[in-house]
Amino acid sequence: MAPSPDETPETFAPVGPDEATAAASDSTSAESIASDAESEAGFRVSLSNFDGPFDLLLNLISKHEMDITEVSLSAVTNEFIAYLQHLDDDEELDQASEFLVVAATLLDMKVAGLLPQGELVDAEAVALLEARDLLFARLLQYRAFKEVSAWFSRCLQREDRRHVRAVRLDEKHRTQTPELVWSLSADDFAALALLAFAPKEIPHVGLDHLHAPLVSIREQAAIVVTLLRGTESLSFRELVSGIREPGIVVARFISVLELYRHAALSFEQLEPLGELTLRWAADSWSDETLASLGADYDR
Amino acid sequence: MTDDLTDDLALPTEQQAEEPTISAESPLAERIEAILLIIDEPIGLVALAAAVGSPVAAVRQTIETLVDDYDGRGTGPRRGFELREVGGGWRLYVREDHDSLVAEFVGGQAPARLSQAALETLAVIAYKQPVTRSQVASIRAVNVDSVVRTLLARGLITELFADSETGAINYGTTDALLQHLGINSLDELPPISPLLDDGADGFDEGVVR
Amino acid sequence: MTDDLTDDLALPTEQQAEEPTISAESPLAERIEAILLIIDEPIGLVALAAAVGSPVAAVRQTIETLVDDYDGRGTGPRRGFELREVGGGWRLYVREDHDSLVAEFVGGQAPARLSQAALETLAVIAYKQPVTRSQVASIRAVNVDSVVRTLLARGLITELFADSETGAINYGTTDALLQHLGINSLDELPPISPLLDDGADGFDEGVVR
Repeated sequence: MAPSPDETPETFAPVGPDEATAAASDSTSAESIASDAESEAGFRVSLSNFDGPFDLLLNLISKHEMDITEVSLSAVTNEFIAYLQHLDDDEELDQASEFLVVAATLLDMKVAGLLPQGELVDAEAVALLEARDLLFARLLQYRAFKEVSAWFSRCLQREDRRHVRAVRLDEKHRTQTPELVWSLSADDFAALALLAFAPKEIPHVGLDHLHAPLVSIREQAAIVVTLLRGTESLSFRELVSGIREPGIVVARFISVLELYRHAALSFEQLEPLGELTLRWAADSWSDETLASLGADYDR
Repeated sequence: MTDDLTDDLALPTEQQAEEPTISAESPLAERIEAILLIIDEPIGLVALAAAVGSPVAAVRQTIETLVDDYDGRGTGPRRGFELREVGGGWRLYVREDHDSLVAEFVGGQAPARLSQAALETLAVIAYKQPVTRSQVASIRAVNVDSVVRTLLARGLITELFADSETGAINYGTTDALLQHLGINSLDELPPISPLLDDGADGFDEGVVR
Repeated sequence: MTDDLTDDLALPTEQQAEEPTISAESPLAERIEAILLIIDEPIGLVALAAAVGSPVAAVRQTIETLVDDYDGRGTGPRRGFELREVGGGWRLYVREDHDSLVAEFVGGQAPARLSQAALETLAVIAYKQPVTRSQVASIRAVNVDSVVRTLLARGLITELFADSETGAINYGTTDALLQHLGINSLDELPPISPLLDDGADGFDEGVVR
């Protein structure tokens, strides 16, 4: 799993361990890091110190003394993204998805904040509002639990010091206690021992060894070309009928987009989410074009 | 029980007269003390009443008398122990003033503190129970499997039931947690309800303009 | 502590003749009661004096006062428990008058089932014996004191010997456990050996992948 240095360019950029992406993101978040260094030189924390993305976000927000409900999230987005660069070992990558979800939402908000606001309410804006509300709500909820956990800690510590009477029964009364209900066989007992000796960190089965089979966009494009040339028009639904693997459907869709880029086909969609109708439109088509098609997606 | 007969008769009459002689001298107090001395978990009023064979109301009043008595508000001196209601029942504790003395005597290492992650997870489960592991994980936005295992091993939470559809296990807190917190019921948790009811939806009006 | 002042003065006056200075910090009687409340075995005067940090003579006298006190010969009511000297040490016992009450209470409890925590601790002791409490605690990553007490009381484990260096008590399982499991000797316990050699480390390879 550990990427060798020459493989790194394909690593997912925001969490990539390689210098290239680190340098790239550095430039975008340079100001925030620089201002960190000036204003609070001590604030250098490894990401593993944060217990999840909300913890990190909350920390960044409170560092700027902003109210969650009022917060200008674009101000903390850069820092949040910058911290994601510390997500650089396999184990952390496993837990990175929630960080990425939050980062994506933050980026959306930042972009929306930068763009001029029109009166127009489109679906995207509504979705963005919803995403923001959801993030606020979850963050507030998280903060509430985090705050109340301090009460738990105080009570537990206080009570830890207390001593309760817990003394064995006198011999004469012990014999009167009801017979013990025992239902374990020796094998059950051994299974229990296994559990008892197990490390308290639950071993979990990694999914690293599961790789989706690779799908070639070029191959799929060849199929699309063949199908379309043989007929006048075809809906996308027909184009993928009978295909069960999502990966192939996606690849076939991407190949349609690529062919459109090359003006090899045209498409028509009368209403949002409506039927997508494809037509072969190439004046001159050479199969050699296929060879370079989808090169952007090559690994 | 036959030799207690006189006590059994003597007691109710005293109570009928409302208070005056309910004094800790009452044999009911002695019987309650006998039970309190041998229990190894808190005993509720009803169970205690059944054990000593007296009405719950009388037991409640006698318990109150004993609490005062041990605290030095009765006829005798203050005691080195006290009677506390914790985790749904009554139990004898070393008086707080003497905890350090006792700690020194029994030695032993302080129990390991819960991590911040465990505390937060515990809080979520306490307020949201019954709750599944994945629900907790989504509130905390991190995987909570190993933390839940720690809390289970410590007996602070327990598996309540499996969801009939998904089979996901629902967790809740235990009476042992109440004891460890030194409270008598979940009602004594600090209120944070406004934030919990519905997560996302309720916030629209309140938070976003 | 200020409101203890009267107690402080009240109790030691009897002792003042012999030991004028003992009652300086907190009432000796309270400190003794605190220790008495938590001990399992009778405690000798010398050990008790060391525990509460007072001269043996003063402790002896205070013990006598407490005996009288609990028996109703002091200022307060008679107690449901008494302080008795047994085998050279002092310990709180349920007053004999209430033995039948206690017997009924104990016998009337629901048939006991061991908790998961108790079963796991028992399993650790069974496979690791002889083993000390702190060793068990470190394997279980929790404090096991009360669970060990339960297992002892249930006769499932027993104290084998004290470590010659540390004095820590080593525990092992009893024949009663073998009977419950339906086996004749510990050799018949199903082997789980790979785990025992190196604890956590060996586990990863064995179980994961």
